[in-house]
Amino acid sequence: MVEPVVLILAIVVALLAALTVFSRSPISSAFSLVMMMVALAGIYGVSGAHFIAALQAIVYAGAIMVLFVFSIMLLNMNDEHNEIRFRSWKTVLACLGAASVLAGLSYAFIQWSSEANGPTPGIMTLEQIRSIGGNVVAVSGAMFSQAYVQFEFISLLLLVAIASALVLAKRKVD
Amino acid sequence: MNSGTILHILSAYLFSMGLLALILRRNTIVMLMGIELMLNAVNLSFVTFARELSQLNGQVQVFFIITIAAAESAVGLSILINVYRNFGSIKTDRTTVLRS
Amino acid sequence: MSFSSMFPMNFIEGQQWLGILPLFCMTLTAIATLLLSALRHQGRAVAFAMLLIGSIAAVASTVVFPFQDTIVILDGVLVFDRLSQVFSAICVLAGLAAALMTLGFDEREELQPEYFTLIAFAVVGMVAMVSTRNLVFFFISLELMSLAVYVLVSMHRQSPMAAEAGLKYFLLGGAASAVLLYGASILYGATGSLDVTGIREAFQSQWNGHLPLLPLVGLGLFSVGFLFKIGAFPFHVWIPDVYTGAATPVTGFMISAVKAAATGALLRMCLELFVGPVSTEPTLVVIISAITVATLLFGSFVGVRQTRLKRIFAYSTIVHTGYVLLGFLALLGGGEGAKDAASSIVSYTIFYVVMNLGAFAVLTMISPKDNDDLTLDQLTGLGRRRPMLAFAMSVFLLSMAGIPPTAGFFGKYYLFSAALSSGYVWLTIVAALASVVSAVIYLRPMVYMYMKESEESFQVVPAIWLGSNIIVVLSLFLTVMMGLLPAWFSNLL
Amino acid sequence: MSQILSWIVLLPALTGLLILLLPKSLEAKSRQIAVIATLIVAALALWAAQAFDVNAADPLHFHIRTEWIPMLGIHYDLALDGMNLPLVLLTVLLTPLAFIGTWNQTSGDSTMQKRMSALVLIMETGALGTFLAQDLFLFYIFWEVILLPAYLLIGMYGGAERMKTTLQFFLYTFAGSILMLVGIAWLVHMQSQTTGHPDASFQALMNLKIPFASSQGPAGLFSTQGLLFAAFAAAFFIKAPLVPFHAWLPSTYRQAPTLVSIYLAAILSKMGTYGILKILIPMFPEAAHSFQPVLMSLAAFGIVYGALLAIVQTNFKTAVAYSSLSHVSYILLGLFSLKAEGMGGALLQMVNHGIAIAGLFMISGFLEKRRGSLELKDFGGWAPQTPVLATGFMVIVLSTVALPGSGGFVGEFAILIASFRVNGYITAVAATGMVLGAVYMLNLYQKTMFGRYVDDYVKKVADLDFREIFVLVVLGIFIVGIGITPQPFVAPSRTAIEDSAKRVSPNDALPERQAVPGQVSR
Amino acid sequence: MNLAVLSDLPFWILIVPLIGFFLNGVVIPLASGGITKTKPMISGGIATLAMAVSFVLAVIAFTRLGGESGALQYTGFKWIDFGNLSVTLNLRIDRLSSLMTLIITGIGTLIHFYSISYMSHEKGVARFFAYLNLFCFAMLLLVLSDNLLFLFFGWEGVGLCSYLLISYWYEEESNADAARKAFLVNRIGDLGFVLGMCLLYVQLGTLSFTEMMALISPTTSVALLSLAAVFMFFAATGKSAQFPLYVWLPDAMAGPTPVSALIHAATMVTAGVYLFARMYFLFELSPELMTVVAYTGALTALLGGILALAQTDIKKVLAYSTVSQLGFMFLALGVGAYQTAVFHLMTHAFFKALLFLGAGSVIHGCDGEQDMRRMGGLAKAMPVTYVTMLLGSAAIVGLPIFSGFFSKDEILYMALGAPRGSWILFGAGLLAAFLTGVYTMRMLTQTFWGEAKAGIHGHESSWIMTLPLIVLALLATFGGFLGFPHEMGHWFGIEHSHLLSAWLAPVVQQVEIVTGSSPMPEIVVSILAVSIAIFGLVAGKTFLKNISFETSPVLKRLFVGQHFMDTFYSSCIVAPLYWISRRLVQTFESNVMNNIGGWIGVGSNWSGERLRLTQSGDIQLSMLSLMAGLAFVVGILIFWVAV
Repeated sequence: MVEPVVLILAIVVALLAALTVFSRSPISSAFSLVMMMVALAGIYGVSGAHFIAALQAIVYAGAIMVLFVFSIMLLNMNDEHNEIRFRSWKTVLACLGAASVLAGLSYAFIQWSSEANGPTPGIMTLEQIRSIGGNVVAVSGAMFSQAYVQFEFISLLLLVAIASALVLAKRKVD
Repeated sequence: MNSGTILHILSAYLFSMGLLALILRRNTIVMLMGIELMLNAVNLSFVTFARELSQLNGQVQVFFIITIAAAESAVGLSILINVYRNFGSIKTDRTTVLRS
Repeated sequence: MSFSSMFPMNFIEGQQWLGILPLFCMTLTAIATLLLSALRHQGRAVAFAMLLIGSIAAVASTVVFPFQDTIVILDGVLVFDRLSQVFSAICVLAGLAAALMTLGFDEREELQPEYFTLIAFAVVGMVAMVSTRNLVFFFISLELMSLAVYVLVSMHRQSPMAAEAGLKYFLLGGAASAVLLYGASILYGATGSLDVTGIREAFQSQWNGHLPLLPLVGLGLFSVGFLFKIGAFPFHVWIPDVYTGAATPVTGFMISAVKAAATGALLRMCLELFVGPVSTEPTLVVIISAITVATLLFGSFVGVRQTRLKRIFAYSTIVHTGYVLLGFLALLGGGEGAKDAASSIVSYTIFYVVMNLGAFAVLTMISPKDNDDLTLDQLTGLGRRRPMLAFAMSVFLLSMAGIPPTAGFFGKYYLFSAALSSGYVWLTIVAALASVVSAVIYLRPMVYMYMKESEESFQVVPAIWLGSNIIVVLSLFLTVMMGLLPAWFSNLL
Repeated sequence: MSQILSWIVLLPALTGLLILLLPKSLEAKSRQIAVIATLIVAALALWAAQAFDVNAADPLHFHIRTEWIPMLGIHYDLALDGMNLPLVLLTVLLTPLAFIGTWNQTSGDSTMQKRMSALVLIMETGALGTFLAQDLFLFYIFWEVILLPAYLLIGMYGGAERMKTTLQFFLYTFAGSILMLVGIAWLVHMQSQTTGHPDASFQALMNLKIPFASSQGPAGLFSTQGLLFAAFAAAFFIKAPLVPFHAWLPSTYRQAPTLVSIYLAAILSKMGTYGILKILIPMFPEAAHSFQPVLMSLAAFGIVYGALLAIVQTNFKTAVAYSSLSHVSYILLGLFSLKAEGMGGALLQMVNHGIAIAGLFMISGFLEKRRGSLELKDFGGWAPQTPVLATGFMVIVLSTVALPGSGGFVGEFAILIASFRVNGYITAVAATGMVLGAVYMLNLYQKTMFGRYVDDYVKKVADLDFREIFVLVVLGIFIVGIGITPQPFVAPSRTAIEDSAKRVSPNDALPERQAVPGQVSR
Repeated sequence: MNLAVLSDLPFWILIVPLIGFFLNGVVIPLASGGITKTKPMISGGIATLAMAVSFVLAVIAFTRLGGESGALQYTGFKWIDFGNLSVTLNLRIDRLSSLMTLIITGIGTLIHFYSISYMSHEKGVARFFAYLNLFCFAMLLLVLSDNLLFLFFGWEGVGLCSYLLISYWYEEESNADAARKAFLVNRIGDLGFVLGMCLLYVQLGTLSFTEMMALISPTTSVALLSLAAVFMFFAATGKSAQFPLYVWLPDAMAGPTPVSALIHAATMVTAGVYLFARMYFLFELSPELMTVVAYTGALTALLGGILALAQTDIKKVLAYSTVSQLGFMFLALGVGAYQTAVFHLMTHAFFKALLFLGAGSVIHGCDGEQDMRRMGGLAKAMPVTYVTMLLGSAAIVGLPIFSGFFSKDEILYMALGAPRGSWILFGAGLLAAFLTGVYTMRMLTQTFWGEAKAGIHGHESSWIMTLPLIVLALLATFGGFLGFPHEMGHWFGIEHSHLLSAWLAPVVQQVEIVTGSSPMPEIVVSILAVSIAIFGLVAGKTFLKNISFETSPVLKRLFVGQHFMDTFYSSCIVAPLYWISRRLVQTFESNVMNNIGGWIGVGSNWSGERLRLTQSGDIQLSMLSLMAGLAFVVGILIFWVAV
């Protein structure tokens, strides 16, 4: 059974994703991507992952995409147009490949939906989460009890990002 | 077919679209977006699986992945700027000096 | 059910700190170098000194506290055992070596002092990579390493080649990481666990080893990410360009440390997932066999045609990936050969790292300013101009070609032996024949060094840098020692 | 003295490394040092040979066995036995002779000479180690040690096409040996499966029962033993070489500098034939039996083929190269007869061929040094000017054409007898090599020594100097000595080879012998 | 003389020439400062002395043997003992060996002596005498060996010395060619020897004559042994210059004349006959083969005679004459008259050595001229040579009381009377005898009689050369009485008048002609033969005097110069061989056997072309490759699980 909201959002996401890939200018790609992420946040919300949905909207659609758009403007790239050559054998091959990957994965997922020996579900049903104070509380609880090493490590990643900006984007000091 | 499966297929679709962007587009920034698409596919997959499995673990991972995606795009954009400085363009067909 | 019982706090305590020590040392080093490299004067020297101290501390902590028991932190987010110690030590030392061989080079090429920071961060990522069972933590550490290396590749700022290489590496690497992560998510969905041990238990308890499609696909996608990192055909595409474009010491770092880390992580995954009661999926074996053969043949035949040194080493590394894959096949074959296979992979990796570091130290010294894309012609007459350097280079090349009594030979023999023990006769024969073809790759530089007459216009005056010299001498010594007494270096697990 | 074999094996290489490290001021002395080292090795080896006891209970003399790589069952395992004794002596004697005989021929400055001496010494270590090793893996290591110095020597000192040639040489031999490596790994694995602990020593591996498809013909090739046989054969046949694996040979022998040609033809090819004798036949007896007709046919074909090609060559060295091909095929014919006398004859023939081909290449060196060319059209009428050279050349020619009384005859006779016991037709084909061999050798001799001289150049040609005469005299003494009294040269290897023959041809009754063969005088 | 020394006699007979060889080959050149500075008197003296000592020892051995029918045995050493191969070097003098030894050392001494003068103008004669001594050593080894293997040593050794001596004047390319031809043709024969020897060893397990004789019985596998006999016969045709392998002998005349006398007339070429006599027990196993041998001998005798007629070179005439006489011997062997063959071997050694030495004297006297057409009237200038040559001619033609008369008549008688004999063989023998007369007379006429030609002024040779001539002339004249036929001996009341036959009887078989079984008695045969020979002489002097093959193109092509067998060999064997070899070099070696480096190059070029796209550095393509790999992995997995 498919929830209609999910279905609609899924269709929207799919369309926007296609737009991202195939639209003419980078800026419209970027905007399609932002829209898609927002729609995706909707899906997350519907799925009960409220914290992630918020994060998706704030970090992705907010921060990251602003960075993208900013870069596009900065590097003055918007005058460059979509360069996909649809007649090219590479394009055909790429589409075929993508289609086969999609088909393969979908086949696997569909087959999976009828898998009898799947893993036993955990205890964190939506009700249970609601009972302990909602999704944000639950996720943070899980994160900081079980996954704090990862959390710490992410900070290192961000440090590398800073270093990279220092190294690459900084104007040369003469 | 339930909504979980639909979402899985959607994630597979996003994943393929990301790949397609990487292959078809010559504009590096759009290629970066392709990578973001793929990471989003992963996120969707994690969230959906987390719901199916009634676990929180998946959602926790999504948090990390989003952060990594941020860091990655930061690095990616610095690389882009570096390329732009060297070549005056970020289209892949203009940024080739490496040929065998 | 209370909140705290639902989310029990797992503290790191007691002996666990001992295990985490190398990682901790490297992390501190990385942060410290980041801060210190901002010093206006002597930034490089201080940063390098910091890296040196930190690395030595990290390696010392693995050497001083060797343990046979496995230390598991947070359900396998961090795992410390012989394997992680060995590979941590390899990666730390390789990182240190790469830093060492950059001394002199970085000043001439005006690399920023953050170079050492990035090396340190990459090493942190590597150490974490080989010490985890958790798929997402693995991804995080992989990304940590990769991001640092992307930047390292690009940071030769005056060089468009480096910029392009960085871009390529970033885009392809990003895609590959995404594929890997997607595989991880599918595995998570199919088994309910992100932990390799959990996944293995699920494989065993749910399907008794006969996997349905989805987990298989997850495994497949996950493997693709790995195969990309170690550079197997057809996921090798980034290797020639990136290795050529990056500054020579960076290439040396990638070819040794990055590869070792990926190999170590893959080894851990395979050991934890497959060895033992869980029989290996025949499908995976077929796929990896095909990829192994393709990698070996492709690397050998295409490598023969190259004329640029770093490209030559790039294709050489593809061939070596093929050999390592042979070892992994032996591992997947299970049975009695598995232990030998693991040992053989470890020893091969060590040998491989040592000889490549040596070779790249030589390359660093002979690369001319502002253009370190060396061609074979530039080697002409090296045997006369710098006989010792040429000799060392020859030893490294021969080791890569697998000629006794060098390390590479024994490594290859051990791999072949393991593969045969698991019954891969024909594959081994293909690998052997590929090594004949690939021998040409290594002989051609020797032809230029020793057999061609020197022409003035091609001469490159080798720089004399202490760090590179140290690496060359050490690698030379180790390459020969490992060839003569391989038993000392192959029983590390 | 318990480590005497280690000294014999390692001293040359150590000296070679020492020579490589010589400072510029001492470089000119490199060859003297090399010769002294080889002479010391020769003295040690002769001492060891003198102490060799044919009737000893343990056939392995001066046995050294130390664990080396325990997890793969690999030992540092050297011993002198009946089979390797003649070849060790051949090697230790030919090396100093090769140095002395080519004393004035090495080109290049003192650095180049230094490197050449060092590399040749390393080759000697490889050869001696190959012969003395009693562990398959160690055998392989030494086998490969040869490869690189040879590659470098040809590439650095060879003729105009040296780079192509040396690459080709390297690839052929490497292709063969890498397959052998796979075979070794497999064999040791099987051994470890059977007994529970790996052991790569010959003795352990000999006891292995390796499955073989009982049916005759090509099916056997794809059984385990057939594949192993093929893997080892690849290395040995290429090295020896057996036609059609000889494509590397002509150009390599021709392009290589004289010293290296001597080494390649006299010693390296013996490594291949020794491998067949020591490993291939006794370890894979059923396979050897099953492939015997093919192998003998190939050997006989090789005899004729090499000879035919030698006849029409216009270059001295190429002709010698093809003649070597033909003669090595004789050795192979003897080995593949799988009879004791055939294998013994082959072993003796290895020594003979080593001496004779070394002599021929020495002669080619002498000619080249004096003429600056080896094209036959540039030669003629040297005999009156250089009677000593002509005489020495004649002695070597006679051994090459297997004239009775020269060493060459003994081996060929034993080989033909053994081969005749297997197949008369093949032997008849092989025996035509006697005639064809005479054709090309006499051609060579006549075109260089006899007739009118081509131009006035010959009037300035000097006869051999003292060193060259010395070398030829020593070679000549061995040629004639073996030809007249071969028994002392074959007696030490008799037990070993007869044992080996019993393994492979159990139905072939050998004459009963006394436990202590008294008539064998040493 | 005590017994120990006596048993060493074979060894010393053998070794003394070897010592001579060593002295001349090494010591004297070293002592006189280079081989070119050696003196003929010293070198020749030493060589002759060595042969003389050997001869004396041979005579002692002969006398020792005279009393008993046994043999002198010298036990040597174990030559090889390995696996199933075991051979011991033993020397053995029995009656046949003793006879051969006497011939070799006796005639050898004379020829050595002769050579001192003949070679006196040469530079570096030590080489010549060394070779000559070495030859005698090898020939003695051939006849003294008690087994086939060491016989083969000698067999090949004489071939080598023949090679070395033919090419003695190696500055001339043609001499070297002739030497090589001799060696190679002999080698072809030796191929048969080796194969035969292998076959015998494999069959019998021994190579010793006595043991083989004991082992061979009618019950043994006759087929294979007969094959061995065929091989041996083939070997003998090479060494003894029988059809079709006789072609080397005329060319071998390129060597110095004493060499021709010793090697190519008296000793080496008779080795085949010796082999037959020694191994009659083997050959008698196969009567068919022996018939072939007889016919081959007859054919060779005829062919040699005809070819001798076509020659203008005095030595070539004698060479073909040798071929013809050897044919007689093989004819005798073929019909089973082994003793007769040995008898003819001996007489032939006497008179042919004489003729050659005489011819040498003539050549010497004419300053190296060998063409008979440019000679003439030398009888006055060279009386001793003339007279001795006359005696030798009488012997070869077979005039009564001369040695050739006895031996040749015996052969003709055997050819007719023996069980394997026939009228054809007899007729061929007679015809050959006729031809002998013709060419001998032709030679005498052209050389000694008639007018002296311009530019050739012969002069008599020194006593060193004429003395051996005289001795040999005596032998050639009276040597035949050793084989005085029994039948005629009866008339004179002598039992066992055939001394040689009596001597050889214990070791060499002889076919018995039962009284009455022969179509003609021996005396009739003799008369017929003598008549024919005299008719030949007359013909040679009269109507065949100016016979010339040059005038008829067919005959010229067949018999003169590169005659038909040479042409046959060069066009049917040598040329194809070279053609094949060149083809192999040009096609197979250089193209098909391309190098492995080339293959790798081809492979890498091919793959390089195919994989060029993946290396182009294009990110999009790299991505495509990545995705292709991904699709491959997923595809295989799905295929595997779903299908």
